[in-house]
Amino acid sequence: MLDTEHFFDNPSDIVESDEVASSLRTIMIRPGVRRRGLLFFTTLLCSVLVIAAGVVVWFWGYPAQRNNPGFWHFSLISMLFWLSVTQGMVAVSAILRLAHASWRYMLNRVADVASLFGFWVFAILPFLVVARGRIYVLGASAHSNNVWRTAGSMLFDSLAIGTAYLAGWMLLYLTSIPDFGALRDKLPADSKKQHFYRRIALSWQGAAKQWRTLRLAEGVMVFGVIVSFVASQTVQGWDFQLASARDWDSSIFAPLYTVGSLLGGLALTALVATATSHAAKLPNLVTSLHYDNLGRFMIGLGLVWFYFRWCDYLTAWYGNIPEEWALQNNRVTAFPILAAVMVIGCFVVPVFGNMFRAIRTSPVGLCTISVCVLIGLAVQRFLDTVPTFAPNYPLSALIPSAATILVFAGLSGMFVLTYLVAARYFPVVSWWGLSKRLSRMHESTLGNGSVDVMLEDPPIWET
Amino acid sequence: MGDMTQKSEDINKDLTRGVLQTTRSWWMCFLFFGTVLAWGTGCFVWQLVHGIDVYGMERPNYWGAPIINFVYWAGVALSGTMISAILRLLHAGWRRSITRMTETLTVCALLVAGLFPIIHLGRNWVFFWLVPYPNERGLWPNYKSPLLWDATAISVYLVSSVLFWYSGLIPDFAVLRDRTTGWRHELYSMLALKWKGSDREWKRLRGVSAILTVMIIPVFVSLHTIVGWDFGMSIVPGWHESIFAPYFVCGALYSGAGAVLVIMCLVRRAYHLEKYILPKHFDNVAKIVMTIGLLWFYFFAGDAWSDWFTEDPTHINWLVYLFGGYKWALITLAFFGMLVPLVTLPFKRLRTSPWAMLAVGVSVNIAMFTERIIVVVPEASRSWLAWGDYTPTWVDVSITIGAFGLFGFLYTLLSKFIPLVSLWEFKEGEVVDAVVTVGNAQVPVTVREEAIG
Amino acid sequence: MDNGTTVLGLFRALDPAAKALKTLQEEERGWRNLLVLSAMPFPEGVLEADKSKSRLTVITVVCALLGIVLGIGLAAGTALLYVIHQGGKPVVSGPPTAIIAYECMMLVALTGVFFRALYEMRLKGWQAKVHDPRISEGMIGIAVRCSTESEAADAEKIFRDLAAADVTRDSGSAQ
Amino acid sequence: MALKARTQEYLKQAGKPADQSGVAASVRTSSDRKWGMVIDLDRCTGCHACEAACSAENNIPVVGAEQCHKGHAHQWIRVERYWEGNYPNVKARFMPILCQQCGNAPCEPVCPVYATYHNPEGLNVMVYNRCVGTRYCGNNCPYEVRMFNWTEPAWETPLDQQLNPDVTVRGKGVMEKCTFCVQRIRRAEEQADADGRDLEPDEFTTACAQACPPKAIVFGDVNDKRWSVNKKREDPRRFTLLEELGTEPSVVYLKALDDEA
Repeated sequence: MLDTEHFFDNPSDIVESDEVASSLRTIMIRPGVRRRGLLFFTTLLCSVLVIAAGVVVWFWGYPAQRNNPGFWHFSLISMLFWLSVTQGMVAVSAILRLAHASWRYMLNRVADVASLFGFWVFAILPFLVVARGRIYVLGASAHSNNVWRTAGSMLFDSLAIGTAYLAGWMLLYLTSIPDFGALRDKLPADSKKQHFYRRIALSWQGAAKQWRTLRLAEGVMVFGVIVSFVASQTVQGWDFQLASARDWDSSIFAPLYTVGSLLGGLALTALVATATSHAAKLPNLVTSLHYDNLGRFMIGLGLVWFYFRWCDYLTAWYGNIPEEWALQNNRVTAFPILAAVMVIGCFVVPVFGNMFRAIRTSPVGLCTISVCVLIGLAVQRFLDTVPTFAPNYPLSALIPSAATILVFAGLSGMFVLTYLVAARYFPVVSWWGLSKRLSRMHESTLGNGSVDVMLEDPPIWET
Repeated sequence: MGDMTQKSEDINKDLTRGVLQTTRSWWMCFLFFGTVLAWGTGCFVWQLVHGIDVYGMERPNYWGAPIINFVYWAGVALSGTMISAILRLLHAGWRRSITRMTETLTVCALLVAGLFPIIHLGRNWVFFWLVPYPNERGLWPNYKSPLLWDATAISVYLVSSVLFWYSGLIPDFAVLRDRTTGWRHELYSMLALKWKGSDREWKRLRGVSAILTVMIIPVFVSLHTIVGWDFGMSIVPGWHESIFAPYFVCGALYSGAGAVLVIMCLVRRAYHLEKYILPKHFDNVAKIVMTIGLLWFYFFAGDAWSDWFTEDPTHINWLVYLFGGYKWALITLAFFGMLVPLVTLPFKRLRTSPWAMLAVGVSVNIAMFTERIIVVVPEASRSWLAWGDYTPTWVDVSITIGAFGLFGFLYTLLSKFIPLVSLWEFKEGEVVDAVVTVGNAQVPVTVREEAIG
Repeated sequence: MDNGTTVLGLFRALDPAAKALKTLQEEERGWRNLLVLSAMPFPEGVLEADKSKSRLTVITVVCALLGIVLGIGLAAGTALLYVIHQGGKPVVSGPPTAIIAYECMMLVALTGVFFRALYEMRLKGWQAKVHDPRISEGMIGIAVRCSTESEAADAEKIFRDLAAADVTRDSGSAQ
Repeated sequence: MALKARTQEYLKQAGKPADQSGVAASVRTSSDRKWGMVIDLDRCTGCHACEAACSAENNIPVVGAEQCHKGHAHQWIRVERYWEGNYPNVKARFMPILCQQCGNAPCEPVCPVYATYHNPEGLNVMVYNRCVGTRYCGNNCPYEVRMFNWTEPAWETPLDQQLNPDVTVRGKGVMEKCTFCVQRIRRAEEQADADGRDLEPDEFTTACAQACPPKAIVFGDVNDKRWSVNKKREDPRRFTLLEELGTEPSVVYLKALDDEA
């Protein structure tokens, strides 16, 4: 019935095919820093933003805003937002690996590079976490335990977030060793770059034993990434839940934040994948198949996010206990526009927008949906902290000022910079992943129709 | 490629053997479950006559064995749709041979679960007041109450799972219609709705099963969220948690997956389906059990941990009671629900042996039954101003056993009328899968199913 | 009533059946609506003879909206029919009505789609009368409705030289 | 169909202004009265007279020792006893707890058959023959004042003469609770209507208030300032039970004063 002969019969010309080779070529010939062009302009803009944010925080924020909790609260919220979204991207690519999604190879590398944002987090978060007790001093006085219980959660916080990023780095390095090996072989003999890649390629010759250990390592690391991601998001959720209001510990916050960051990660992966395919001028890097599947995944996550949010609201509404209902009411009626933006951004747009195939499969459609999702998630961060303190905080302290928006822009600049720098060292698409996919699936005719036949690859950790 | 008709010839023969020949052991099994069911109904009639106090309930905790059984059986009822709906959405090819038996598991478990809201009432004979029928007094049921959400969710899920099950059965009834004579022929030709197997019919069947797959997943998730909201909506300190809805869904999936393992092993042994249910199926279902087990533990720990860490005075009472009076329930839960699966499931040799998986399935279900006890009883017995206790009486126990009897009775009865492995899905699997020799390895090949809907 | 003859060719393997179907479709003889009978579904486009449009998704959306209206009527309507005030909750309260509307939406949509599919599945006219028990045993049947004798003979010849296991002819008039 | 007509009339008047003098008391839809109660814990000596009076007045079944051991006792008002301090100077605190007729009652929205609802006079009314016995209201009541008829109540021959004709005798499988002696409220209102006058302050009281030796329990119409209950409600010692749950109970307790305070 199925003509199943020609698998793997021409590995050499798969490797030479344009997509695969082009991703390596951009690294090898690495153009000098050209003065004009889109890439150069974005690098310039982002570095200016980052420096400006740094200057504002250190030379104006630290001395002048010492006792204005609103400023520090905002920078902490935007840092936590970027932290959760980057970890979400790494977790999304790990989940796709675990589920053997046939369309994952293009997106894996793009999503894994997000774990490099961890360097910025390690640099900035300790200062904000230490200052947390002081930021929410007003919050603490009203409720006996403030948002971030200085004793317990801070230890869990740094531990969990750290391991999540470490796992991301290891997975990224492991899966790019074959790429470094390929680059080492393709680069001219003893140029400086070639020495660099020979050192980090750790004597990789592509031997069968090496491939098998790489597979096993990748399998173990995928579990590591997912578990540490869930732990890190749970601890952030518990920060809000364990002490947000004296009697109301809505235990839904841990899964709510895990799904929220997955949703954000998915949205950002779509955005970054489109951007890289335009920047690297590889039009068929991200095909409509990828957008279709990304859209479906986003529908699922949007539904689960709304489901958790609805559980939280309904339990408070039905219980009618004043303390809990005041918190929910504060969130929905005190900030009606923000609550509407959050629900529309995180639920209505991704779920109902992605239901139409036309929107889902067009890059423009999916990117607009992703931007709405990210806005919704940022607003959700704000809505979960501000109402808890709205009664005893001057509302003016919680409205974003010009300085805090600059800090947020600085953080986004950091995120873009991570990608621009990483693109010079990691090939945009994992060279070996792509060739693996192309050799395992091909068209074949069955009866009058044509179907594509693919090898069923065994579970990821089975060598 | 070999003669297709010869292969489907003996597929038909194997899979309809269970339907056409009734062996002595089937009768023994049927009568055993019948007696257990009779004992259970007898106890229900005794409770009807004597009143609710035959159970062990008392003032602070008003809910006991009937609600625990209701939540447990509604949980088991989730397994069938999970296996056939979610795995079809994920294009897992190996689901084909076990979809039918798990969907029958869903329908039978749901019929059992539907009975318990009636058994649990104080005045069981007026249960129909929960139904919104227009009556002379102009009274309607109160749709603000979570119990009414329950009644709606159960009936919606019952209707949709029966439709989902029946739409998969029509082609098999057509095959049975062509292979039987006499009253069976009349029955099956009536059930098969004049199915011819034309490609238009196949296309419509695929269309409707695609839509049903996509729509039945929110239905079964909403069934168990509403069962969770029965407790989540009250203001009893232990129950008033916003995590109860997803926690109940995970608990249901966990005990459902365990029940799937049990049914797969028993049906494989009873109808000699060794060629159809391969160790590979046990391996994959065991992996699902492990993942959902970890997810369930995440929710269970999250719920209990958050109460303990905030040391909220009202929430701490039920935890102290759980670790004190109900220590044994917690220990059985920890041993059967966490230790046994986590020790046996990581090993491939154990995962592929059917009898080991039967043991794991049974232990998971024991654990999830105790978990329902832990969720229902300790919180209510440590309410605000009055504390109480709950010791099950013989009527509680016999109602629970009666429920298992009813489930077994229904399942053996249904397995006499429908083939427990869906014929057309298995044949479709034969068409689509193949094995190819690549280098010197035999690698399975499959056609990538086009996306659903 | 058209009194053509139905020629049914039974094949053991998939490829000759596909070839026969392709040749029949390409010959622009007077054959009206071919029919492919099989005991198992084939992937998209493998043995495709039916071109009718399916309106299942439209019906799902329509039934879903009907269900929402039914749900709102059930939850909010019955509360307004006999107003009884209960502690802390308005007579018609939002979240319960939303839950009941969601449940009824699912109920009406699912049942609507199921019965619509049964309705769309029915075969009319001569197609409903073509039946051979051997199809359930795994053979693939291709039936064609010919109005004249020469078409029937040609169809038989096509089936014969593609090594059809059996070619039957049924000249009953379609009711 | 008489019931149908009365319900239509009941519905028609939903919007009418408060003056209901012409309409029979039981059909009145909106009323300016709101029944409340004050219990002075300083006076209460824990003598359980209120429990005896309540059982006599409201046909509460005596279930016997074996059922009480199983926790199926019937007490619409129970005197809780708390101990404070340890042995040498220990002090007993008594607190009669009954249905607080909450303004925002958690037990009402959860009943699936509308067997309990909030009537315009601020009472939490229990409709016995509509109750199906799901017992969700019992679970959801934080004060645990709802009693369930686990078995068919039985009165031996001499005792059944003592049943109060104004109160229905509940069957098996029905939830019951304190109703602020609604039968006495209705009788007093009908008497006042018959005489063509309004209710005088302190004209009648509940069985427990009537039987309490030290007059610790005072019952009356909170909206009408002339009733003595309002004077007691302004007492600085006032507190309500489980206030943080937001159930707005209409029973106000007055704290007991210690001797040395």
